[in-house]
Formats: sequence, structure tokens, C-alpha cells
Amino acid sequence: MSEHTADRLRARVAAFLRTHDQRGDRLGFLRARFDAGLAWVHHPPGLGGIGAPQHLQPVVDEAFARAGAPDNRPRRNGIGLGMAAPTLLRHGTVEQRDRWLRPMWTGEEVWCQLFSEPGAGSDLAAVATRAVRDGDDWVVDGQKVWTSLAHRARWAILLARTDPAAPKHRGMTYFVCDMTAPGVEVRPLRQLTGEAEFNEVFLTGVRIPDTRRVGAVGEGWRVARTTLMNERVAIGGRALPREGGMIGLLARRWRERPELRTAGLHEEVLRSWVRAEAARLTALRLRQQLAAGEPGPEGSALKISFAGLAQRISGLEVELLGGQGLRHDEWTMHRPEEPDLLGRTATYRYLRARGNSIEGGTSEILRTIIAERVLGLPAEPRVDR
Amino acid sequence: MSEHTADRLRARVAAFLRTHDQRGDRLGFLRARFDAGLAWVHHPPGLGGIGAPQHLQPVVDEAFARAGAPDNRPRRNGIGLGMAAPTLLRHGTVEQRDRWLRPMWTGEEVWCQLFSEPGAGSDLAAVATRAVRDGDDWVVDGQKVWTSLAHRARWAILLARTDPAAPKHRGMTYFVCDMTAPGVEVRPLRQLTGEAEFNEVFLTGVRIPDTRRVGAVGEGWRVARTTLMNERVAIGGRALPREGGMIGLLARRWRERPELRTAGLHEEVLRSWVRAEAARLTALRLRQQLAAGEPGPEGSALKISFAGLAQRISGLEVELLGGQGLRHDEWTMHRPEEPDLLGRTATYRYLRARGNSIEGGTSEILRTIIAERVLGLPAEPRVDR
Amino acid sequence: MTDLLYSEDEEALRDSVRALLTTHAPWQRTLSRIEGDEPYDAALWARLAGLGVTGLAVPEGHGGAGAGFREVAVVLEELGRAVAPVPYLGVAVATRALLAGGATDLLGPLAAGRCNPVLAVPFAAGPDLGPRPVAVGPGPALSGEVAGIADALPADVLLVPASDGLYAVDAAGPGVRTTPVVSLDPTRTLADVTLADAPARLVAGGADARAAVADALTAGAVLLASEQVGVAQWCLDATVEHVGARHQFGRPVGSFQAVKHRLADVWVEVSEARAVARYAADCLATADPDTAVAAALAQAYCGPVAVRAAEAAVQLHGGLGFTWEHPAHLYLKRAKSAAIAFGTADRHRACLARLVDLPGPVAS
Amino acid sequence: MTDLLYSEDEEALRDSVRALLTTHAPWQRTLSRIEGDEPYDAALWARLAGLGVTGLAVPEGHGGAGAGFREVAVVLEELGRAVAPVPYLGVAVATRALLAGGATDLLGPLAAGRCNPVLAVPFAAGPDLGPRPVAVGPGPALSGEVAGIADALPADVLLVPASDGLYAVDAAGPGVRTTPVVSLDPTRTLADVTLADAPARLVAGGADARAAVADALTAGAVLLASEQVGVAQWCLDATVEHVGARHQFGRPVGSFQAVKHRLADVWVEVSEARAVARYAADCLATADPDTAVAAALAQAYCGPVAVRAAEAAVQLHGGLGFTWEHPAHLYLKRAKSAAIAFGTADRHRACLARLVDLPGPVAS
Repeated sequence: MSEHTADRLRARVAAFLRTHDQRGDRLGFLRARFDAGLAWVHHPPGLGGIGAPQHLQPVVDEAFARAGAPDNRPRRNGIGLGMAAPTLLRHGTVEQRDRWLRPMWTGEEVWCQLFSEPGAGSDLAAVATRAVRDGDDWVVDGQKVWTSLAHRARWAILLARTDPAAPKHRGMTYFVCDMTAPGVEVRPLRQLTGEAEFNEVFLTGVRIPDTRRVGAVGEGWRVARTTLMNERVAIGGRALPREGGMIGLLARRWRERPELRTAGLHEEVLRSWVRAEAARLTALRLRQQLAAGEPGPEGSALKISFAGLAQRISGLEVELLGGQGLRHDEWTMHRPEEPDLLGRTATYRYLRARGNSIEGGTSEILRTIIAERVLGLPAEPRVDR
Repeated sequence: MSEHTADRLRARVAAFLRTHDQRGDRLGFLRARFDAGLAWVHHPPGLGGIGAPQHLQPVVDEAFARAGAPDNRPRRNGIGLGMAAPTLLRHGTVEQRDRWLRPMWTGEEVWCQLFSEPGAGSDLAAVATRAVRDGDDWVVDGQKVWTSLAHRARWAILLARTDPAAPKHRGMTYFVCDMTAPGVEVRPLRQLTGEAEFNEVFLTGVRIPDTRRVGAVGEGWRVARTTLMNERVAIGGRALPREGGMIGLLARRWRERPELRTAGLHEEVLRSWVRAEAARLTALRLRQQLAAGEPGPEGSALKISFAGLAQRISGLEVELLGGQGLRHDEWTMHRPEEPDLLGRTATYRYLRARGNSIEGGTSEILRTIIAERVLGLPAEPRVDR
Repeated sequence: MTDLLYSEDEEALRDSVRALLTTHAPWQRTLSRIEGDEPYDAALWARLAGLGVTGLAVPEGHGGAGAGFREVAVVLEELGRAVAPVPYLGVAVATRALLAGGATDLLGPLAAGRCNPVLAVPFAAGPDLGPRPVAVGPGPALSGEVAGIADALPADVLLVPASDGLYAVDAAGPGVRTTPVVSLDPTRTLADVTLADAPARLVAGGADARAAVADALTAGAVLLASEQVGVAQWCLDATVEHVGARHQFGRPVGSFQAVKHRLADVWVEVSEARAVARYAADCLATADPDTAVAAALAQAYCGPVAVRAAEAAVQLHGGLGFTWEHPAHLYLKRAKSAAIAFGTADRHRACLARLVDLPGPVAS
Repeated sequence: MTDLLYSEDEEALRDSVRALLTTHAPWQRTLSRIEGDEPYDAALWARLAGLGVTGLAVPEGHGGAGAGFREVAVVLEELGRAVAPVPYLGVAVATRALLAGGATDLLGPLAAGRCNPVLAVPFAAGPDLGPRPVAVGPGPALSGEVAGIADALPADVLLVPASDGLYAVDAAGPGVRTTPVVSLDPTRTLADVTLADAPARLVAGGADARAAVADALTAGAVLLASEQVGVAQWCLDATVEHVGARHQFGRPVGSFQAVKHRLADVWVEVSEARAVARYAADCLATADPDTAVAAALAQAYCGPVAVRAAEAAVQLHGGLGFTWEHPAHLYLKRAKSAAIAFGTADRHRACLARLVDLPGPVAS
């Protein structure tokens, strides 16, 4: 890997930009960038990359951004880019990777995730959605929940039970589901903020060709773990400057509204600042550790910290505001592209942040994961194998 | 019970004092008080009481104290008075109660408790000390630990396994052990403060007559629960005035040493004060609830709160003292009658308070008790029945 | 000695209020009301008044039940437990202001449920952060604004602290504009009130008025604590029930130790909050000299307890607790708002610092 | 970009220090030393000096290894992990004072392990609570008292901040009385020093001296954080091992969820403390302009983390952790003392308030 350096990558971007007009056709530009291996630089050639170290990706992104080139709007397709892509890269067939990675990266096709179920919650291995083999197809029936982007998605990664007789973790298989297929019904799921980021998805006799199975039959749990590891890293691992994120909002409010300050809240603000900065440095350190390696369970720790911080800081901001903290902006139902954490009121942040310790693995589950996988503590006696 | 009122009890005390000289023979006075039913007023006549409601006990104690009468030095025999007495009252035979309660109350005979074992910790049902029937006696072999007062005690309440084949909770029996019997060896157990309040007790072929068995063979766990309930109430249930206990020391220090104050510690002091006062009012409310009733698991809650408060407040005091908080008084081994929580340094309090959440049921065990017995949450799957 | 328990009469009162709320204030009804035009439930309020709860703290000579604020606190526990959208807290605080100000003529109609007065101060106003008085005159008329008043929407009389006294203003009268506020707690929608030469009647003057307002704010801090206990108790009960029934990993969620211990901690805190709230209510009812301390303690302790209980409820209901269609969020919003009402916990701690002589660092 | 990882050289250094400590500083030996006359371990100290650790931060031109304070911090992690009774922290802080004061003649002997200087300031002195300077004169001699100095017992040179500069005093010389203090942390026994016309040599004068002392105290705050990480890491490792092996209720104690989650929380905090401590060490080593912030952050964060880790270790060892014959208490005492050393967390938060512009309430 030593042939790849930041300087050489910058030179590649410069060369690309000399032959491709960043002010021209947006989609054409993005497709060309993918084909030039400057999309996911750590991917192999032909799949958007050139086999460079993953930690050099920001160098490339920044070079394009500095040139004013359009990006692939990564936040509109977070599940695809952050979770489906690494899973397909690792477990997909050649055909699958060729078919899906390019339009995923360019944003032409949005992805969603059909894992959680109403009866299963954090116990993902308790998936009850059934997939039954029928010739070259699988026929899927069941209900999924907490699906963000389902109403915009073209494809979904899906976990379904293919062998009800096998032990819980063994009887599942991983598929890619066409969200436009007959039998797929998407209904908004309204959350305590009043809006609906998420959906319930009802699957009724949905046919999925066996060619869209990812990994072997019965290996769904193992494949899903790649997805989930990347989910936690994606959530916790963004690099932020000091006072990036919610702590910055709180600090600005504190500086700009001296009349709201009290001695008690001062102490709380300082403690939150210290914790936020510690978490930020930890994320930075993790990025340095991960630069060349695999995602590990350390991401779980960051997710716990960031969830706790978001809850603490937003709750503190509401209290700091006093009378203004009793006022909300709106309870009307609508469908945001993503939670507007920095743009709406402190009350919105406070309420939305309650979800941070539930979605993508509850903080309780994550603590158990740390205790067992990092610390090597024994599992609890299990009654459901 | 309505014939007993505070006024009538005060009159009884006054009458007793007219015929008994409180400045005369201390032991004779105490024995007479017991025989007059003014020792434990809720006990039946002949056993130190007159069948009055338990919540009137403080009325009697205060009346004697006001008169300058000697008391039975209750803190020197806490296990006897607080735990052995209610257990014997409820589960003992007539002969046992007659033999033991009077000299226990007068302080002539100190009691200790042989429950905990080195291999069992908080899992009291895992007792490995064996008692084997031999004619009219039981022969006991085993090791006990964390025994306070064993080096001063005449008698011990003892939990031993009499049926190794029975399920854990079923195979135990409750005895009273003569601490002067052959085969009883007491060794001091030094704790992190440097001193030794506690002991290890080695039992080697100790013979206990069957007449000293309390409750039926195999019923030891049920009998021990009475003991343990009373332990928790005894620890958590003392009535304190505002700023009684450690918070008072901290508050006084805060008032007397303005140069040590910081804004951050101020907030901590206020939070501790609030929590201490809340716990105090809760204890007061529990006393009002218990006045006529049985001890319940609510005492567990108070023990958790008081342990947490003692740890938090003493830790805060050490920090408040700054440079002085780095200095200790002594690490030498000695054997205190009881922990000198209010007389020694803040560092001593801080260290000793670590034991509050371990001794007499860890805070973890107590939380489980609350969850299961008060809230009715299901037990964990058990593997050791 | 202070009685921290519930009397038999209080338990009977609780039972009747709870029975009424169970039938007439199910959470589904409260939830559906949020997006309508009438956030307060007038029919429910009339039924409650029919039970006589509005007159509990009104002396018998003024047409009330001559019970007291201990009983009012019991009613508030139940109203908190149901997050019921009725203006009882506001009416109770107004009752106290009228009693303290010596203005007794409104008490009869109030006790009979025919008058809903409200003290027109911001809900966030506390003992250290009083309301800004509005301007008086010319003549017996008021002009000014008061933002974020609780229980003002269904009120018919506004008790307005003005520069020279406490005035009564007809809420439906000329010069009064009442605007609903999109509120963090949609079960207790706040309102902004603008007065423009609104005709007003002096209720208490000068120092009496200031004392009446201060006393009413203290009463608010005390009474709110009981409501917070009710909120927290519902959160605990509902969560215990949920985790006992819901299975994951082949076991009831409530058999997992982390869940059990968190709920045990909530139980401990709710038990303590109950003792604190009862103490404060008893002090208020008996004019105990410790009332100011008790009130500050109540809001320093009970407010955060209710918030933690509600946060635990949302968390331990998992995804379900995060949905609009489950009532947990109503309690979360109620608890978080209540933690600001009548002053935040940190402001009450600062009051305690003065009251119990624990002053801050010496300025250097 | 700041490097928050350990370099290969740093890992090699750690390995050699750990190997030495494993052999020569088992906790039983440290524990038995507490009640003896020599709380510091001179033999161990000589072995450590033999590894070259005393010269790590000394430039090559002055006989040192020319490495830096990142490496010093790694050594301190290991010393914390072993609660080793050696004066390395004191010598490192003195090194910094000598470097900052431009007084280089002691550095050679120091790097060679032939001189143990110590900055004679109270261990609790921090950036906002500097030492009180002692009196100078007549002549080049000092008089006064400094209480609670760490690592002074084995020191041969005292670097004393006086009213007009920083002086070097022969610890064994005339007019110097050093009295051991019964210390909360008996693995780092403090000492009180009394100077009575003690002959002294000026090391740095005036503003240079003040800057050198301030810089050394900042370095102390930074370096102590790495020691705290080591303490916390031992507490975590030992507890994980204990609860994995110990059985209760028929299961390993470490299979209980409450135990697992508490240890997971400790692990998260230790991971964060490590990032914070590495950041501070890197800032110190590279003279980063953010060093003051990094130092305050390090003590605001790492001190409490080590205390919580040690408290968890005692608790989760159950009765065993409460005994004298188990090492957990050594770590508890070290952690609690270290949380006061170089200023408590709340004082460092107050520093941060100034440094990052988060001022307190406006005085009213």
C-alpha cells in the first residue's frame, strides 16, 4: 500500500479534474469519478477504488470539495454508503458488487435496511420475517420497523429467517430486496417529535431472486454483523473540530446570553464541554487506529458516549433557556430527509436525542457487546439458543 | 394496642424510676428495666416488653435518657439487639427466648453473626460450612468472614448447611453458636483503613446442642431472612435531625473554611445537601410507615441511598480540603469498637465508606431485591438451584 | 411531628380522582387533543370541579371544603399520573394568591367551579426570578405583556402583578389578547397575554401584593412537586409493566439485571421524591416556618427525579417509547417542562444556599 | 496532526519498564513498605534509572536521551499501573522546571540518575493555586515552610520558588528539615520541608522563575494524567480478571449484567482518558499552543476517571477489595490523592472556563 500517498492522490484528483468538467453534468461527473477509482479509494479497481488505504479518503474528498466539484450527497444515502457498501464489498458476489455499488455511490439508488421488527427490538436475532425458497426465488413475508429512508429507497438490505428449525442465530439469511417489488408496502412511523423519519415496512409474498442473496443460506447473522459494525462506526466515528456538534451550540448560547447564566448551570456546561472534548479526542484516536485496520467494537463505545452527550447537552440547553425552553416550534407531522439537529429548537434536539440510545443498538446492548467482545467477560446464561 | 399511649408509657417510666435508683448498680437497674417490660416495649411481657406498639419505643428511651438513667450501650451490641433479637422473638423457642434475650438486652452478652463465607460473598445461600448431626449435638466445620464483634462476642447466630443434597436454599439450618466453645478460633481481618473491625472465624469440630437450633432443620434460609431484613432496617432507619451525619460535617467545614470554597464544589455541596435531606425525610417517612407494621424491603432502598451519600459526601470533603485532604491520620492496625466516622479524618471517612455498599448486602444485591420484591420484576434465569 | 403519610381521607380523595381520570382521561384522548384547537379538556375539568377539588383549599366560610393544600397536592399527584389537560395547578396557585392577598370574593365562585382564575406570571418564574410587573394606568387599566403563562387558555380571570399591586382582569374583556404557544408540554399549553389598556380591578396593593405573589410562587413550587411525583410514578409503573411482559433474547426484558437495577434506582428516587413532596405539602398546609426550605428542596429534588423517570421510561420501552402513538412522550414532555416551571433545580439550589447558610465562594 | 497513538519506540519503552516493574515491584512488596521507614524504593529507583528513563526528556546535549515528554508519559502510565513507590513524577516535573528556567547544569546528573531534584511546592498546587514563595535572605539563604511536597523524601536537591526567583537547596544541607507526612497515598509519601537560613543557589530569577514554575505545574498536570490512565487501566484489568474467575449464585460474577455494564462504562472512560492524556502529552512535547487547554482538560477528565475506576474495583471485588491484604486499596488511595494533585478537577474546569471563553454568571 505504500505506493499511495496523500500527495499522489491529490495529483490524481488534479489530473481527473483537468479532463472532467465539475460544472457540467452532475451525474456524469460522479460516474466518471467512480470509474476513475476516486469514489471509495480503498475499494479495488473497478469498484470505485484503487486499493489505497482507507484513511486517505478524506484527502480525496477534500481535494474535490476545494475544487468546487459536486459530491454524492452522502447524507442522503447513509445506509447505502455506510452499511450496505462494506457488506457487499465483503460478502457480495462479483455480479452483485458490479450491479449495485456504482449507482449506490453516485446516489442514483438510495438504500434502506430491513432488520428491526416490532416483536424483536434490539434482539435482531429474533427476526420472524420468513423467506421460503420457491424455485429460483425466495418468497418473503413479514413486518419490519424503524426503517429510515424506506419511502425513498430503491433497494433494501434484508434479514429474514430461512430455517425456523435452526438455532436462532443460524437460521437467518441476508438478501437485497427491491423496494419497488409487488408486496412491499411502506407506511410512515411517527415519532415523539411529531415527524416521521422512519417507516414500517410490510412484506407480503415479496419475491426475491436467489441471485440477490448475500452470503450463504443460514449465514445471515454473520453477514449482518459486518453491517452493524459499520453502522456503529458510521454513527460514532465522524471527525469533528472542537465544539463541533451540539456542544458548540450550547457554548455559543452560553456566550451570547449572559443573562441566562447561573452558577449551577456553569458547572454543568463546563462538565459537558470536558466530556464532549474527551469524546471528540477519543473519536480522533479511533480514526487514527482504524486508518489501516478493520472496524472493531470500539465504535460501540463512541456511540454510547455520543448518545449520552447529545442527551445531556440538549437537556441542559433546554434548562438554560428557561422560559424559552418551554416553547417548541411545531408538532406537525412531516417527513424530514434527516433529523435537523442543529437547525431546530433545543426542545427538538432534546426529544430527538432520546432516540440516540435506542436506534442502531441500545446503549444497554452496546455495553454488553463491550463487556463480552472487548473485555472478554462471560455471556449471560442463555435460554433462547 | 390502643391502651398504650406515649403519655401512659411516660407515666410507667416515671413510676419505675421512683422505685429504682438510676445512680445505683448499673446492671441491676437494666435487668429491672427489662423485667418491668420497658426494654423492648413491643415484646411480650416477660421478654422485656408489654406488647406496646414498636413506634413508642423512642418515647421510653427518651424518658430514661432525660432522667439520666444508664442505657444498655446499644451500639456495642448492634447485631444482638438489631438482628438476633427480632429473629429469636419470631423463630426461637420459649426456652431460647428466655435464656438469651435478657442478657442480650442488658449488654451482658454480646452477639455476632456467622453468615458470610470467603467463597460465598453476597451469595449467602452458597454457605459451605457444614453441620452434621451427632446424637443431641451438631458438629460444625467451616470458615466465616466479615464477622464484626466476634472477638468480643459470647454468642453467634450461625447459618450452616445441614443437607448438601438439597437445593441451595433448602439445605441450611440456623443455630446459635457459643463463641467460647472449643474449636472456635477468631482472627482479626484487617481492612483498607488499616484497622480491623472484622474477623475471620474458623470453626473446627464445634459442637452445638440441638437445643440451640433456631427454626426447623432445613429452614435456615427462611429464618435468616428475618435477620437480614432487620439488618437493612437497622442500618438505614435511624432517625436523624437535618444535617445529622456526614452532611453536617461537610456543611460545617464549608461554613468554617471560606478560603476552600470554589464554585464547582459549591454546586456539589448543594446537590449533596439536597440528596441527604431527601434521604433523611424518606427515612422519617419509612419510620412512620413501619411504626405499626413489619419490616419490609423498603429498608434496602435506604441502605443504598445512605451508602451512596456517605461515599459521595466523604469523597467531596476530601477534595474540598485540597492539600489537607492528602494527609491521613494513621495506618496502624488496631481494633476499634466501631468505625469512628465522625471523629477521624475525612480520608478515613472516605475509605471506610467504601464498605457501606458492600457490607450487609452489596448495593447490587439490594437493587435486585427491590426490583424483584417491590417491583415484582422476574428473577434472572438461575443456574444454581 | 410532620405527617409524611396519606390520611384515610386523602386516600379516599385519591381514589375518587383516579377513578374519574381512568374513565374520562385515557391517554389516547389526551394525545388526540394535542393537535386540535382545544388543548385543555373543558368537560373533564367540569367533572373534576364536580368532585369538589377546586374548593379543597378554600375555607368553609368562603364556600370551600376547608381541607387544605395537603389534599390539593394529592389531587395533583393523580393529575400528574394522568398528564390530564386541566388547569388545576394554575387554579390552586391562584387560590393561594387570593388567600395570601386577602382577596376573598373570588374564592366562592372558584370553589364552586364557576371561576378559573390564573396568576398571570411566566410558568418559569420562580422565587429568585420573579415576574416583571406590567404597567398601570391611566386609570384602573393595565398595559404590558406576560409570556408563557400556564393554564391561562381556559382562565376567565387573570390575576396580574402590576407595578403597584395585584389586579384582576377579565380574560375575555377588552384590551386582552391571549395567544396559545406551541409548548414543549402539549398537555399544558402555555399562552402569551398582551394587555392594552385592559380594565382591571385592584385585588391587593403594594407590599401585600408582592407578598401574595411570592407566596403563590412558593406554593407553586411545592404543589408542582406532587404532580412530579405522580408523573414519575406513572413512568415507573408503566415501564415495570412493559418490561415484565415484553420478551427479548427469550426472556422477559425485565429479567435483565441492567433493566432491573435502573428501575430499582427509579423506585428509590420516586420514594424519596414522595417523602420530599409530602414534607413540602405539609409545611405549606400548616404554615410551617420551614416552608421556604421545603419548597426549594422539593423543586431541587423532585423535578430532576421526574425527568429521569420519564427518560428511563422512554429508553426502557425501546423503539415503542420513541413513537408518537405511545404515551411515554407525553410524560417526558410534562416532566421536562415541569423541571423549568417555578424555577429550575439549580435556581432552587441557589435559594437553598441562602436559606440554609451554605454560601458560595468569596469573590476574590 | 496530533498523534494520539503510541509509536513503536514508545511501545518498546513500555515493555521494558513493565518487565522491570513486574519483577521488581510486585504489589506485595509495595504494600509491606507502607509501614516501614523507607516508603520509597531506592533499589527499584536505581534500576529504573538504569533503563535511562530519567533522561528521556533531557536533550542529548545535556546528557539525556533527547526523547521527550510523550515518552515520559508512557513511563508514568506503567508506574501508575504498578503504583510504584519511586519519585519519577517529581523528577520529571523538576526536569521541566529546569528546562523552562534555563538552568541546565543539573540535567546531566539527573539524566544519569545521580541527582533527584524536586520542585518544592505543595502537591495540591495547581495552575490557579500556586505555591506561596518562601522568604529570601539575608544573603543567598532561604527561610520558610512548604507543606505536602510529593517525592521530596528521596530528593537530594530542592528547587524552591522564593520571592525573587527559583533556588536550588541541598536537601541534606544545613537549615533543611524534611518531615514525612502520614499520607492518604502511602505509595507516594509526602513531606513537609522547613527551611531556616538554608544556603541556596539562584537557578532562575524573577519572571523566568515564575514562568518556569508555572510551566512545571502545567507539565505536572499533563504527566499525572498518564499516570492516572495507568492506575485506571490496572483497576479495570484486575477487576475483569477477578469477576471472570469468581463465582456467585452458580455463575461467574462477571456474567451478571450490572457488573458487565459497570465495567463497560469504566472501559469507555479509560479509553477516553487515554485519548485525552495522549493529546496532552503530545501538546506538552511539541510546545503546542493548546497545551494549557490540554492540561486543564487532562486533569478535569482523567483524575475523576481514575477515582471511579478504583472505586469500581473495590466495589466489584466485594469484601476482598475492602481488605488490607488486597492491592485494590493502594490504587484507590493513589487515585484519590492524584485527583487533588496539581489542582482538583473543579479548579481545572474553572481554568477551562477562562481558556475557552465560557465565563461564569455575571455578578449581579
